[in-house]
Amino acid sequence: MLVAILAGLIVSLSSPALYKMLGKWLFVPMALLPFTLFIYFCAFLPSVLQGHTFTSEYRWVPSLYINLHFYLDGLSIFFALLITAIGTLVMVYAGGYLTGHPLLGRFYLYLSFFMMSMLGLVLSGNIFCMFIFWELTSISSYMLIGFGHENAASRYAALQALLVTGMGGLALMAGLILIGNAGNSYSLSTLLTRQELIQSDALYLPALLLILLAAFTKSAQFPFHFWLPNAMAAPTPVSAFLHSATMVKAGIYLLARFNPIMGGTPEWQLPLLIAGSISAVAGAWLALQQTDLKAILAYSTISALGILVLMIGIGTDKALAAMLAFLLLHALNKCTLFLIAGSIDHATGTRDVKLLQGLGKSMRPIAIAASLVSLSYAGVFPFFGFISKELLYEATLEAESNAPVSFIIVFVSKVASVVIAFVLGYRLFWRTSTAPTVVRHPCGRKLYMPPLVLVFLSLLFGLLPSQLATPLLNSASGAVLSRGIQVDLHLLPKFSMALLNTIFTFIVGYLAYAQHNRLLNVAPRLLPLYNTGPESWYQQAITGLLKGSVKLTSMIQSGYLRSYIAAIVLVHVGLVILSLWGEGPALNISTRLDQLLDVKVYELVLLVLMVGSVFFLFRTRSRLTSIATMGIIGFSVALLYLLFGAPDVSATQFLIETLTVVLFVLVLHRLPPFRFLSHRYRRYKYIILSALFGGMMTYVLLLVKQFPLQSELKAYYGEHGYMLGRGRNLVNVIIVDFRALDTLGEITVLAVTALGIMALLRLRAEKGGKL
Amino acid sequence: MVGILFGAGLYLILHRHFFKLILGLMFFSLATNLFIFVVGQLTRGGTAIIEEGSEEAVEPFSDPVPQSLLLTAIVIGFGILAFAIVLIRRVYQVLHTNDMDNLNETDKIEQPIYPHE
Amino acid sequence: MNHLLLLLPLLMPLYGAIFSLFFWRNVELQKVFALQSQVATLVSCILLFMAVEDKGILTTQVGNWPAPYGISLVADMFSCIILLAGSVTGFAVFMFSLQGLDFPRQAYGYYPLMLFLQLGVSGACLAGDLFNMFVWFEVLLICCFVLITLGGSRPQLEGSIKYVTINFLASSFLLAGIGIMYGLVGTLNLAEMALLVRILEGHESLITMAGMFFLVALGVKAAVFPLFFWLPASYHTPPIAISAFLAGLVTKVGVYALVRLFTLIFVLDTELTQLLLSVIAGLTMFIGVVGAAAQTDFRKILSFHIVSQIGYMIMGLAFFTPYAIAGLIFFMVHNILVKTNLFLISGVVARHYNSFALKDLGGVYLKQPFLALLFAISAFSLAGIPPLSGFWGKYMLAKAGLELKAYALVGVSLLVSLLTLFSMTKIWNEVFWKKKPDETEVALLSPITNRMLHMPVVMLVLFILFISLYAEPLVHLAYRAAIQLLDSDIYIRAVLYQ
Amino acid sequence: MRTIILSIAIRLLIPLFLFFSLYILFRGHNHPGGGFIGGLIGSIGFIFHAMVHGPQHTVNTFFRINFYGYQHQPTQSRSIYLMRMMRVNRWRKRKRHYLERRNRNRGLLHIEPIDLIAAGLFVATTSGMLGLFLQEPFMTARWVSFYLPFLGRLGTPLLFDTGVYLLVMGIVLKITFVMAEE
Repeated sequence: MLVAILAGLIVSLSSPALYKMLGKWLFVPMALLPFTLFIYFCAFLPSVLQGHTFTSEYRWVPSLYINLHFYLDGLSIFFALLITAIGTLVMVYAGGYLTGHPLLGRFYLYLSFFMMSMLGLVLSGNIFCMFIFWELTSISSYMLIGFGHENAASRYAALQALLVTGMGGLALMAGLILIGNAGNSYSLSTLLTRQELIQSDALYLPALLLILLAAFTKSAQFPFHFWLPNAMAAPTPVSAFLHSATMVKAGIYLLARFNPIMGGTPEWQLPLLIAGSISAVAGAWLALQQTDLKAILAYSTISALGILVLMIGIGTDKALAAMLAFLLLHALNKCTLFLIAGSIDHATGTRDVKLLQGLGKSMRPIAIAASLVSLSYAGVFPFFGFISKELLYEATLEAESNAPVSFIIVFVSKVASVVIAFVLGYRLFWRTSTAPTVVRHPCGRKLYMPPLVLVFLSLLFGLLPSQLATPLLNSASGAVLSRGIQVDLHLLPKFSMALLNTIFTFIVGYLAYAQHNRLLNVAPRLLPLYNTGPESWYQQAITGLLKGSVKLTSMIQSGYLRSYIAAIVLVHVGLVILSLWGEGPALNISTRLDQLLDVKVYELVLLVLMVGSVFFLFRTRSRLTSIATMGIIGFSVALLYLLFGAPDVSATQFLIETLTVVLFVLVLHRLPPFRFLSHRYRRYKYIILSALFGGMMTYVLLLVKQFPLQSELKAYYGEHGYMLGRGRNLVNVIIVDFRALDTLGEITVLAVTALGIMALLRLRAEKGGKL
Repeated sequence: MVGILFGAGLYLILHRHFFKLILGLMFFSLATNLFIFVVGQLTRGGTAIIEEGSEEAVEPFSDPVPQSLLLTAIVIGFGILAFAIVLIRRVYQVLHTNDMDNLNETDKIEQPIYPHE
Repeated sequence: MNHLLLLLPLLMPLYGAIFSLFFWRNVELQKVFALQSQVATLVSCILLFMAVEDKGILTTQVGNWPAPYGISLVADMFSCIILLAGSVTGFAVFMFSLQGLDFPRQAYGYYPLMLFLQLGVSGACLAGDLFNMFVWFEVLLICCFVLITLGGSRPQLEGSIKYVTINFLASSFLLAGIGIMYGLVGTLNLAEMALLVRILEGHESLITMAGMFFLVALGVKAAVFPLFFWLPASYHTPPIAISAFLAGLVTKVGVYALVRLFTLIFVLDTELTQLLLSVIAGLTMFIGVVGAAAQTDFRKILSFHIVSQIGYMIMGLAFFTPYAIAGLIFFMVHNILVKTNLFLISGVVARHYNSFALKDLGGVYLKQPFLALLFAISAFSLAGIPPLSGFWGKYMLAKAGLELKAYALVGVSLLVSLLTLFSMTKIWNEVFWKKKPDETEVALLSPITNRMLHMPVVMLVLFILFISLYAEPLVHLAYRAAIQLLDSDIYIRAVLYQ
Repeated sequence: MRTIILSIAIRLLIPLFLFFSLYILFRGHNHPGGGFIGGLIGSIGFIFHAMVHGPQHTVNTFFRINFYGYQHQPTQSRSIYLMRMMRVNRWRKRKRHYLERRNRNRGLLHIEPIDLIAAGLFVATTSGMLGLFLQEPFMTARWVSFYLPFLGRLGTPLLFDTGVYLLVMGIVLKITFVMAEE
């Protein structure tokens, strides 16, 4: 399985190169890729249907327990077949849709990469392997949605999708880590056996919420649904793929996958029920108000996803079977519908329902496909849509709680799909019109064959449910529930409540269709209402982030050096105080005072001289005086060193001080005169801060001095300096021998300084500075 | 004394004028050096030099370790200060200002880009 | 052999720099020397790494003086990994600068300065002595000063004043901290100090206080939250060949020193330091990424992101478990490579389009798809998109944090990662996808120049891909390094009782 | 400032400063002093010279050994070559100002302060290499076994200190020259 996926990735990465070789025939290898995979998975089918699972594990990062672990069971193969089958058709379609586009190679790269990561996602047996593929789908969908990259709307939509799903991805990561910690394994098959362990964990609820957040963002559930309609900025084949078998279904897959691990508790079911219901109704309601074909379909996808989530939330055997059946149906039909919408757009140049009419004659194959798929979509006998709808109704009516509510929700959603079916299957094509929309060019075979194939499939599934759909669904729902169940699908209706409902749905649907035009007219007036919806929250969040960040940054990064320094020093003082607070050893003041009395006269004179100079320096306005004063202070320090037994240091200090003063004088006459620039009150603030800092340093110094220093270094050097170091001047011996490496560093600093000064003074870049 | 030097240095650095900035930096380096020196034991008189004829240093002799650290630190400090002095001079030459507050061009934020349509 | 192995990473750049200085006027010759010593440094780092992997911690006593009296050079897994990453970036930046830097700057000591800088990095990573570490830090710092001002353009000078002043203060703090430590324990050798600190009773709070000096000083150098101001003010000002190297490496050396000291010496009062580090980490991450969100200049965005990623590293230190430290190490290596690479890419883009401002750029996606690919890999790696390298580090840190129940911090880190993604896509949208606003002419570069500019980027991307797709070796090494770091007895034994 | 007395005084002072600084350098191991202080003192003389005559002249006078004119051809006889060199040198003296401007950066061998820096660093580093060659740690001290009357005992640490001396002289000169040229 690894080989299959890797091969797929390699083929997808090579597509730009293949494009150069094959030109417009690029679609052949790219369609062959999913088709081959489809066959490959079909080979597994018989044994999977008998309840076997296949695993293959490859070591990747065993230290982190993240391995390439693939796991094929009923659910995975169900998704894998769906992805590859639809993938094949979409690839063919894309070849027709984007003929001659200069970036076709890159398009196929992203599309097939997207497909492979989706495939990897459903095949992963290691939850982190799954997570990695999950994120890859986000990234590749970002590239796909932003494919029309010179258009600002595309970029906006791509970014939005990436951010929303990326947020979900991070939540997923945290959630998976929590689950992994709770279940003490990252392997899906192990986790499936540890349901109790995970559910009894203290962090079960946060983990669950994080997983749900991930699934909801990916599956476009309320309130994260808004990215999905915007994502139709992508080329239509992408939308078809994204809405039918991939991306949005990833969230559903996640929920289904984790249902046996996390599910069965009210914490799990309640959020699903709520989010699913709201999305189903809101999606249906919004779908009816759109005039853009793709927008209609996008919102109806949200509605369908809502139903799927709702079904998982209900969680009974029947509901899950209905969920899978509906998922299959939705994948087949929504893909068809998108492809048809794309063909219409391609041929006429518009997607506006109000403008399009009378296309039945000019686009005959498309029209046939559209009508048939609409019948299935609306749930007409004998299409698969009929069976799926019956199942949904049955499941809601048999729900353990809130049956009427969920029934109504499914009903609303279904009514909406009937209306959409009327619009797409009838209104655009067959309603008599005086001025049929002009078709610029007929649709090629690549554009109408894939929808027809899909329609045929849904008819096939409808006609032979017990041969085709039943085993597939049974093995898949077995995986979702972690125990085998038997659901039989029948084409022929039992005359039950469900059938009545179907008829009732049609009647209401037709009535709604009759009123549809009126609704479309009203819709623009409702726009302000929608502008306060979740999407505006997102926009506000982004704008707020940008504005807030600008404000915060210009506050923190004000550009004033002194506030930077003040902040740093304050932090420093604060931290030192914090570390000494409470338990710090107290300063023994009396001994200090004793020591203070011990000061010799000349030392005192020196000190007074220094302190005096410092204050003189503050007062003086002359630059030369201040340099001279500075020199005095430096020399006094040097004298101090001398007095306390450090002749070398003293000499160095003398020379350095001289040199600094010389340097200063050399520079001085280039500097402007001396002025006081700061405000008075600010100066006081600084004085306080400086005093605080000075006091802190003094305190620290005295505190450290309080503890007798037992330096073994001193003793060692004193003892061995001459014998081993062959020198009497210990300081010098240390510098050139014991610690010569320091000196090496020191002279390096000096060398670099010289280079720097030379470069500073000699090298003049052009104004503004180039590279 | 160290405290006063530190405080004074900081006070000067916080000024807006270049010149005072440099003076402040000088103070700061002086203060740090003195700090190091004082942290090691202060010993009056006895230098860290072994007397002619003897093979070991006789107490009291001052701790040579801080002294040698100090030497290194002084020199490094000088290097950096020298560079800073020249830098200030160049800055004045190029930017024609001696006011620190005029130097916040590089921290400025340009008009942000909003990703809306 | 130890003696030689440990010194080679120091001597190679040093000799390279010396010879470059001898031939001051001959830039071509300097290039040759620089190339030789870059390669030699790389090779010697690899040799050292192999030796350390084989035999554990290696030490040498410079001057043949026994441990606490002379200066020890110590190489453990952690320092080797950082050195290796550093020398790889050094090599890449060198390759880039051959074509990516203007001639006057090359003539005024760029090559020796780069080599001195690498010397500083190697020294700081290998020093087993507190004061020696300080000295190498100063070498590093003065090189940064000079490199940042090299060329003396207006923004460079402006930024450098802040850089110089703040870092000078930080060095003073560091020096004062060293003085305090010497005053308290009477030694400078790190291993000896660790030993003495442990047996020093009743002075815990004093040691912690000394730790605060180091926290502030190294925090400034590593650019953590309330101390980072110099970085965004200056890092974007010099030419890319310079800022890429600084961005990639220099702050990480600060982090390196923080990790070294806070795993080895200041581990007494872990509660307080952990709390402090956690707060600092969270704020650093957040402020950094928010700052990046505000910027509209390619380099400034990247500069602010350095800050935010330093926060990640400090977070690893705050968690203080083997897993977290391993994550930190992985993250550091990843960040050194990726950050350098992103800066280099911005340089390539600017070389073609003559601007760093997002509003002036656009259309690179169409014109240079290969460059777009390189950027995409690096940027998504920085944002932590799996399976690229950033993910592994982020994952390890998040896992360690969740195991420690540090939910708030992990939450912040995940939010920050989302915002990082936001910034990276901002660059992608504006520079690569957007149509170029004005049809000004694009600088035509000769194919050779173009190839020379791309080569180091490709090289780094290959490294990034390697540690992404084949993360196991590095994860494993990082884990071993973390174990070594947390068990300071190993270090002490290796240094003091060879 | 260019008075004859001053310039002559400086000419005399320079060797004095140099000798004194060398003395400081070599006594450093046993008495206060050493490479750093020595280097600083040694550079003072040159700084004075530069203050009087200008840095370029100082460099030309003390640090540059110029061979202008012809290279020694293999077939050429030695005496003719030397004569030609002398002629060139006389000519050079006459046209000194012109040449100085033209040949500022030429000449076959010249030592600029920057070379002093490089040399200092080189000497200091290489003094440590001996240890490495002998399979001992870097910078292991090696001493010769005899005393020299003036210099004391020779050893690698002394060599190291000499490196420091050279480097310090180099950087002080470099900085002041560059500053003064401004």
